[in-house]
Amino acid sequence: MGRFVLNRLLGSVPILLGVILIIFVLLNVVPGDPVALMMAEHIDPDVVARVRAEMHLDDPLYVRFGRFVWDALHGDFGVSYKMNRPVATLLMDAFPNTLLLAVAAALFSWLVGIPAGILSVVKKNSFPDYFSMGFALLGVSMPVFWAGLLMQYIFAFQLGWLPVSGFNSPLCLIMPAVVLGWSSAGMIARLTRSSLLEVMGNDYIRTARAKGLTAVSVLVNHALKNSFLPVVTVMAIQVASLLSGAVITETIFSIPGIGRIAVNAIQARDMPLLQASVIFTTLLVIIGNLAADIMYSILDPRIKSK
Amino acid sequence: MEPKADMPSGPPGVPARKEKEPVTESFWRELLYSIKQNRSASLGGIGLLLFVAAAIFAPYISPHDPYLVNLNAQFHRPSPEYPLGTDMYGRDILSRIIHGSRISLVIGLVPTAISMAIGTILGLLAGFYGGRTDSAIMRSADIVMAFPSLLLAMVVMYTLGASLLNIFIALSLVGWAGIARVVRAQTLSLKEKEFIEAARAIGVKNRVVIARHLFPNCVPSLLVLFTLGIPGAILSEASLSFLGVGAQPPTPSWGLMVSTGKEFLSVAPWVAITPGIAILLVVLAFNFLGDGLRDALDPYMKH
Amino acid sequence: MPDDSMTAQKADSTGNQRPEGEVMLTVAGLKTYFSTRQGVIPAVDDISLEVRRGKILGLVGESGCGKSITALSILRLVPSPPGKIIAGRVVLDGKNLLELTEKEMGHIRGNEISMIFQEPMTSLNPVYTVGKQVMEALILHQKLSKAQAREKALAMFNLVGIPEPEKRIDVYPHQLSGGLRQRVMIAMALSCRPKLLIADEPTTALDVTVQAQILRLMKELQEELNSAIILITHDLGVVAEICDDVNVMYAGRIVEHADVYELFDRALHPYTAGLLKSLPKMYQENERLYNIVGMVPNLLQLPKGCRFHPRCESARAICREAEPALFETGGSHLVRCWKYKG
Amino acid sequence: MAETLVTSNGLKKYFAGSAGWFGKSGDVVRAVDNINIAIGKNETLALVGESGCGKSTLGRLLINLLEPTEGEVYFKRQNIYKLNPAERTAFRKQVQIIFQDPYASLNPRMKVRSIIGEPLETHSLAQGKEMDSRVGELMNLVGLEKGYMTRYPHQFSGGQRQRIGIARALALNPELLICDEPVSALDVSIQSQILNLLKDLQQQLGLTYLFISHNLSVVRYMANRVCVMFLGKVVELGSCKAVFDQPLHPYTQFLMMAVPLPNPKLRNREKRILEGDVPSPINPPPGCRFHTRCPYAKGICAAEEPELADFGGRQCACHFPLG
Repeated sequence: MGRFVLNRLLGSVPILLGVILIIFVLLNVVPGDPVALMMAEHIDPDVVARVRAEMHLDDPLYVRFGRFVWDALHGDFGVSYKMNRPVATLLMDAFPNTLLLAVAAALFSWLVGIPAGILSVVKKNSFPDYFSMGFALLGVSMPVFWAGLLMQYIFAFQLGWLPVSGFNSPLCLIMPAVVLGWSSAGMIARLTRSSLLEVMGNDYIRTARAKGLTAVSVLVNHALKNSFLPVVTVMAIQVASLLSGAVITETIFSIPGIGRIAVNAIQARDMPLLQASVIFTTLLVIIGNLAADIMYSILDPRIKSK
Repeated sequence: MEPKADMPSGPPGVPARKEKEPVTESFWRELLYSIKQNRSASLGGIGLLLFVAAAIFAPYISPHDPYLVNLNAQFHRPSPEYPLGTDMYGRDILSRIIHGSRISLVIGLVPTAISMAIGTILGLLAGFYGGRTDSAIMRSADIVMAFPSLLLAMVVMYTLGASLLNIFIALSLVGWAGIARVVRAQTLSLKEKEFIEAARAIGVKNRVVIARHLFPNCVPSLLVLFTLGIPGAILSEASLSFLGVGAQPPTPSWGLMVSTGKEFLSVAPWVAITPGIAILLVVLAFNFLGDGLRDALDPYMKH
Repeated sequence: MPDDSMTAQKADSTGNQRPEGEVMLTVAGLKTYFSTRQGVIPAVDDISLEVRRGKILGLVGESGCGKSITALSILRLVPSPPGKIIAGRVVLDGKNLLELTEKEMGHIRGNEISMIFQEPMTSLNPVYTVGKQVMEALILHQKLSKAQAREKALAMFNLVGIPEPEKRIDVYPHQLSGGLRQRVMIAMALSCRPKLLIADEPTTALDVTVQAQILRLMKELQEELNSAIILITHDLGVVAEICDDVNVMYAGRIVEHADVYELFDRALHPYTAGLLKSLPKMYQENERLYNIVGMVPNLLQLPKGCRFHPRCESARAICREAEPALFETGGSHLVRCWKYKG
Repeated sequence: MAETLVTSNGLKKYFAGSAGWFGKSGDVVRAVDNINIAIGKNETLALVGESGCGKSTLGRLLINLLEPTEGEVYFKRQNIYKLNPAERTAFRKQVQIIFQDPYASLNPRMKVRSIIGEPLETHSLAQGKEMDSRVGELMNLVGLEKGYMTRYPHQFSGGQRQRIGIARALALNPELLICDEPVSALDVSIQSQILNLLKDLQQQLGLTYLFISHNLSVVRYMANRVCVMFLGKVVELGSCKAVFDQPLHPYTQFLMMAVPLPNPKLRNREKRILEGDVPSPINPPPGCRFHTRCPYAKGICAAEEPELADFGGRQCACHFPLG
């Protein structure tokens, strides 16, 4: 298993490099001069040229890419054009907020999604099944930003139970976490259901029944563990969708996280900040995938023994 | 290598070799039949038809001009005159939603179709040829899949500028990887089938094997992926427009309408809420249809 | 060298007379139907049979004849929906299993009646060690502690001839060969000393040398434990090798019942006789094989009259009109064919 | 054996284990290991053996569906691995294969007409009306109604599907037909129909069969000669009668003794059962590959691999042949 993990770890390196390359190329061929952007319109062309040279913007692209990777490895992602602070510092300030939001949303999605999926199998074709699956379908069909606004309208404006936005009390976390976690919960519930139903059709389930186990015991002891295999994979994809969703959720609820940094960076055309925040987020996704692979290998002995 | 002797006795619970009964001859006719049989699929299908009809006949069924600014009619509550109310410029929200369906329809269909085409071709090639072709294609897919898709689309929009056309490009660039993965996996399992070996024994050329034997057997899964991919694209466009990096005012994009309405949530909630309901209903319709199709096509997708 | 045509010495005393074992399980009028989109499939249609203590009953037939569904119906394991037992009785020691509650049925399964399946590859749960899976039934039915169950499981592994049981008990199914997996299944099935073992095509997925081992093992264990076995198979060779009584099934019905020597000597039903004639022989030059024409009928569109008549060479007018009952032809030999009426 | 159609020469096929970042796992499956056989025109040569013995791999090597690791195959004195494109096309017309699984061997999305017509179309032999009539002839030949031409495979039973597969293989008028377990997925009553059909076709069309099967009774019925394989090696080769009447190799003998006979009076016959499992073809044992299971094995069997030697018209690879 150690070898399996190591292989996966090394396999992620080219992916990360590829991601960095794509982001770098996309952002560095952008039309429009970042220096001009930084300094507003009326500025001395000599100054512009000097700053350009200082920022090495005149070097060929591959030299700049090499320098960027080298600096990034040292934790240096450059300085934000707009905020004039090191990008790394800005990201590190924002990261805990995003992490908190993502973890809360993930917990919500697991604690709701998995039981809902199991319930719908146990009570197949009855009210609990339809209810769970309706909830799940709504989750995957609802635009996150709209759900956020709707909740704000109901719980903040109409009922006044929760703060509209901000990030200064635990109460502030409830709406964003639910909004963000709902679609993941829907995904997980639907997958748990279909995976469990498929597992229940396997020969070894029949063996377990023939052994005299009760239906509940068969479900708990024989079907669940197997049915979690695909669910674990989706939990990894979910990291990506949570982070995508976080961009919107953070914007709506004014949470100072990485997603909002990215949106602001786009609006301000702050290239170093955008670049670093996207790369950082992608790194999180890759780590999530890795974690899923390891989980998978723990759950499935057929991989462990390889 | 050696196939295990596969013995005739059918699996218990599946009496008398449960084949698909020879009711109809063609796959497509059978598909239509299955959709009619399946409640959620027909529901989704009907919703879908309404949506398409709204998009096609938008100019004829809209009660007002969606772009007409009327500062005397700001923030009208829903009324017979304005069934869904008006926004801050006094524009009729219903008319804007009806016209917005055109954007959603096109944005749902075109990028999904493009990324399906790219993903299918690459997936077939990767699965069929294996080796380096496979590694190159699948590593690229891994890289694309590692991006949170919305962020990648945002970066593309940053580079190319915010416009509907660029959303096409951004969504097509992002969507193919997932399709390629599924198609490749299916190709790999189909490749094990003896009918592929039979074609090779006959001397059928590789590209014919791909076109005639592999691709048609991927079609059922592709149909489901397509149906479920469209709402994804619609949601992505809405999200990008909501964030201000998609469609630009005064385009009646549903996402953009929610975004402009959010400032007035406490005074005129309908401005933001109603376009969201439109998105929800359309996405639900596609999901219903996709789920129904998946159930109906299940026997065709098991390889 | 054995020879098929050779007249072997009259076999042991059980040879040609009616087996004397006491009846322990009776199936009477069992009907298991499946509802599908196309209609109702009578997979098992009015099956009656008796299993005797210390005997092996063969249930033989081609795919789709209902033999596996019969077995699953006895244990009430038919997947439902779409399947449903709509009539009949399954009586074990005076209890009608079809009237028990699910909970009471749990005490029967794996304890009084256990079952092994065709595919040892897929019939074991891939994510648990084989030892855990064998111990599970022991802990459940015999209320053993974990340590006791492990002891017992080791003993069972020894009994079924798994080499190095201490090592093998802690491995996962995919680490074992097909033959060893089937031995694990047998160990699991016999661990609680069931009265009846139902073996559904237990050797079909195995290589022929391994099949011979497993058949010998089943025979030995059956004699040692004096238990009864229902052996489901499509292979007439396997039937001849270890069964005592045989039921031949066709299209959801039993068409012939006899003891094994009688059946192979004097097959009466045209279907059984045809099957025997269409088997190639290994130890002699073969003449052209006999063919039963046509194919098994679709259970949704069963022919009127005898279900076999469209394929039968000696079909008469009555065969197309009315379905024959199981007629007695002396001793325990029953046959569902108009030729043997009265 | 009148005239030789196919000969293999030192044929080997090794499958490498999966590779990871840290080098290969080092597992090599020696599926086919140095095999020299010849198939005569119009004969049926059977390949028998248990799973993993390499019989299917050998069958595919002989018609170039797989590339060998080493060795050559000559078809009518032509090395089939060194054909130019035109020769390759010509070769494809002369050899065909039918498969075990009647479900997996037909494309579910093609009509019978296209399935049987595909070889004709690929080699531009017929099209349109002409193709229809040729497909109809082929369907008649294998005992199918030609009215079924417009149906899809799922509308047929297993036996009928197998007939469709046979018709497809015959479309190009091949000389050599590889039959890879053609009846092992079929019910007994259908099995005999297909076996008889194959026999009739051989007579009618002068076909040569390589008949791969694990069922010894079927082999006895179909084959003139039989080749017994064990872990990638030929252990015994000879006429059916000779091998079945008096096997020379202990493995052949045990294989035959293990077959259950459909005659209960023979159930108490002398019967010795091979212990243990079929060893894995990954890193097979040294010396004679059978020595780990062979009750007659002596020291030399573990040390030295026996050559395939001649015994009056038949061959056997054993240090201590029986009989």
